[in-house]
Amino acid sequence: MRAFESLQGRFYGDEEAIVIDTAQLVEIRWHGRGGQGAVTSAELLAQAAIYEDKYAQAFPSFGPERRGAPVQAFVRISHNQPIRNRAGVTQPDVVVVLDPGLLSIVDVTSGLKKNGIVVLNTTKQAEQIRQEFGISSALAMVDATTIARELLGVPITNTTMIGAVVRATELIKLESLFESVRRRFARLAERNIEAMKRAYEETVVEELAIDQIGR
Amino acid sequence: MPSKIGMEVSVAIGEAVRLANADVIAAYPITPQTHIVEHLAELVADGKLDAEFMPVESEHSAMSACLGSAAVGARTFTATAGQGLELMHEVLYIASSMRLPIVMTVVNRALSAPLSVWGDHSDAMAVRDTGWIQIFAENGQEVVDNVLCAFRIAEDRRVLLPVMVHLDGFHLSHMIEPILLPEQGEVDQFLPPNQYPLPLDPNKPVTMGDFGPPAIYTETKWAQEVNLRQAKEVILQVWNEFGDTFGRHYTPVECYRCEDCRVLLLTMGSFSETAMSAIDKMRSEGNDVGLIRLRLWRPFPFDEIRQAVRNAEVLIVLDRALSFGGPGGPVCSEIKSALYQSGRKLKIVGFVGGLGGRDISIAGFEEIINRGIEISEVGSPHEFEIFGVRE
Amino acid sequence: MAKKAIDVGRDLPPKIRQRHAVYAPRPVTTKENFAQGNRACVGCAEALAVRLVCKALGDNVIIAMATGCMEIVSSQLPYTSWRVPWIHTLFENTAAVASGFEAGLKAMSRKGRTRLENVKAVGMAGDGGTADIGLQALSGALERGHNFLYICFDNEAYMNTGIQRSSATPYGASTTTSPAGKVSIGQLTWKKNMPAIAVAHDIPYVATACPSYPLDLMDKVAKAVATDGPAYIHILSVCPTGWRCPTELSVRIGRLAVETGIFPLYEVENGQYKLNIDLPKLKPVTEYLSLQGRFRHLSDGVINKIQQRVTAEYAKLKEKAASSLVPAGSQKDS
Amino acid sequence: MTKSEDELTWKDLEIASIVTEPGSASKYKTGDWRSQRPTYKFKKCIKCGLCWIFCPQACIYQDDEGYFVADLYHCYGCGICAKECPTGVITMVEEGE
Repeated sequence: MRAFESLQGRFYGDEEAIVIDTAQLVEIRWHGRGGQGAVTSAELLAQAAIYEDKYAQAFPSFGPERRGAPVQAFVRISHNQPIRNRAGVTQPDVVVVLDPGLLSIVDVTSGLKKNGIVVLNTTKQAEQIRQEFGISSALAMVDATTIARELLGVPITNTTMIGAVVRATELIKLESLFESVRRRFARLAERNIEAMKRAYEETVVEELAIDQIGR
Repeated sequence: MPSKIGMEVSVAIGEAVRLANADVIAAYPITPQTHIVEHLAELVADGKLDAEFMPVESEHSAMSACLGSAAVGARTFTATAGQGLELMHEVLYIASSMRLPIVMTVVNRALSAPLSVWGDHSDAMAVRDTGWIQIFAENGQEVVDNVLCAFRIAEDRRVLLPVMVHLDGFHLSHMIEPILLPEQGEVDQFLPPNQYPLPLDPNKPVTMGDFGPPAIYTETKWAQEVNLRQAKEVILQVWNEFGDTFGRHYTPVECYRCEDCRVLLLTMGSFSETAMSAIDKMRSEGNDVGLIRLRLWRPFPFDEIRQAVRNAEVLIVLDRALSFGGPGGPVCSEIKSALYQSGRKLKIVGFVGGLGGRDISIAGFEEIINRGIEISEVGSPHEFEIFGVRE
Repeated sequence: MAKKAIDVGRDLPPKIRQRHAVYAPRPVTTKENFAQGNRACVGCAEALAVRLVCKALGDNVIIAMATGCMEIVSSQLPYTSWRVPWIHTLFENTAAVASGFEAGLKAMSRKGRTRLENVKAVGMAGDGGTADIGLQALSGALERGHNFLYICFDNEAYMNTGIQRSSATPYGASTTTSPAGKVSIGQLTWKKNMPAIAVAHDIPYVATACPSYPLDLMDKVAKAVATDGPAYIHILSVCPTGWRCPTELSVRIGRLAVETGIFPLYEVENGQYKLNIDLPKLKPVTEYLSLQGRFRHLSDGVINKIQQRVTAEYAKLKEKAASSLVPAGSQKDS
Repeated sequence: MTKSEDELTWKDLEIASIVTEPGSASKYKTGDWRSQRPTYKFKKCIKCGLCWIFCPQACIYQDDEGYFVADLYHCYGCGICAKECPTGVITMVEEGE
């Protein structure tokens, strides 16, 4: 079961229920720390969407960026219309958290649409996340740090987490990312692609029961 | 056939300069312009662009080095933003008065203090009268296309003036979006090599930058003014030719859903796109509103503006700069002055907003339009309204 | 104007060139690339310096000149004094403009877009345009290593605007912004050592010169033109108007500046100092100061202070020249 | 350019008022500024050319006999040549005398 059905741009809570209408625009916010590559993730995802002839934007949280400090990056993807909005993303459909440590210091669900989804790099179970951080939206979870350590040798999860986002949303085909990844990472591209693929496979999507969704 | 690829607009500008085969790039880094010059430095370092990259010690020297480079006939590019543009200020006049065809992208940024690295049009407005041709771009593709057009316009023998292509800091410069880069062969066809007619050349010595006593200064300035006004013809020609070649057409003023509209909003730069979405929404709700996007800022397109508003009753102008103690935003004030002579009984309402990187959302534009309509009906004690300020 | 065309001095064999005494002139080109009809003040030694510099530069140059006396007097519309390509843009950016020529020509030459070869980019400015407002641009261009020559024509104040002090104005000189008064001796600071600042950029060639020693001056310019990389020449240019001295003494006062040790003539090639005119005994500074109205008010005490400083500075310079001689001498000859 | 600065119209100007005639300033008569002029006793002249090399106006030329003489169209009478002449050939006299 996919969180988003890419071709028609529909979000399914289960087989029947349409939760988000993505025909127009999907907005994604990435949370990371300066130096963890959140902006690169956003860029790669947008490039992949553009590669599929979709319309997309990616941009950093504007301003000076300092290593270690919490940062954000944004992506807008539109399936069939040019994106005519340059204002910041304040009500995302999807939130991605690269660094588990951010959950306790940043309100990652701020502005998240009621039927949105949070994609987390975590080793915890959904129930635990909900209890500990009060996140009530749909969740997609993957232990990206372990995957990155094993496949890339470093706990940098930005590319790995793209696999999770694609798994959770199916906004694009995973293969569409590969060209941009190869262009950017050259020698290290294949390992990054492996990490994305593994994250795609291992991501667990926890839907909300239909009665939990405020319509 | 080239296809659109997702790239950062700053990187795309670097690629456009590579396609234009610039000879000299002299620049000083400043946020949010840095990615442009970093990418150019990289292109030069990788041998992908055969140019001299001059990492000068200030914007003043960047523009000064550009003067020297352009005066020997080299194709010359630079980029700056905000304070950098202000530091260049006096040099900008020299570039235009001495008819040196330099191309510069200005990544629009607010002016200090307080220090702000974020975007607005304060820097651009402060250099309004420097005699440069000035184009405001709305999206990444427009920047790329207009950098290419800028070289062609600047170096045209009938023009020989420097050109600024303005793009909003961060909102445009740092955006990754779909860009179509033209192919080298097409660009070479469109943009012939620079042939400056009277370069500094030991085989034919000329004296540039003379001393002009009162008996002759007025003549030099009028010659410059006539030249800049006449440049508009060439700008239109170049845009037409660009459209014919590459399929993307540009005009000094663009109307978006403004046919016979009673109420028009006028914007400049990348926020116009957000404004378009607001117009779409308001139209779908039955409102009689449209949008005018001003692309060519200098030479000012008087006729096109008059034509665009000919049927409107209310014109709302959004400025992203403040003329302290003055009549409001500089754009609004110019529009008022352009329309005063036309005798049209048009109510013009000025807003200043989006300062120092403050977003204006789709809802924000709706609010501006609605408030503008209200002011046009009931009036306002103020010369202009500031949008979004916390009271 | 002269009927006989004479060979350029720099083509002479080195043995003949070794003598720099003024009273042994040798063939010098009669071509005047800085034409007659310049509007400089009567007796201006800066105009003389520009004239001599142009003789040594030859034709294959492009000059950028800062705002200042020489710019104003040479380029009043619709005329020009220049017979070489010349550009003036602003006051403080001359070095940057000159570096722009160099970069432009380099790129165009590499790309086959120009037939020009070995054109020397030259920047010229006064002491204000060099030591004060233009110092940043100069430092940047020197540091970037452009193949260009920068010449400072130092008349020790802002003469173009009416004799205001600059950082190159000497201690004790009265100017309109450092006037001598009941409680002031005039300029209260010592002259900024611009050649030392140039040397600190580790550039291949730095020299001082004075038009009172025309052959020495022209030799240095020729050497600087032949230098691959940044070269800096600092030329003391007597200003009868600002220094308040008779016009006919311009050349003599320049010579006295050298003979008193106030303005020694030296070169620094790749860091090695060489005194070009090393006088066994310096003349007292009073011989120089007493001819100029700008120093007229100075007390014996102040003059003494100046004398001590000049003697000490000259000794330091001699030391540098002496220590340069030992290791570098053999290298240079080979 | 043949017109003077008072006669030039804006259309007469070259682009950016570039001056294309090298050394055209030599038309400007600095001789009008002169209050004293050089006179010569050539008997003492050794034709060393020092007066020529030290002239800030470059207005000295060699006559048919090889003597160095100031061209009074440009000579503005600074007196440097007289001061620097090693053999005392040149004497400055007030104009009008």
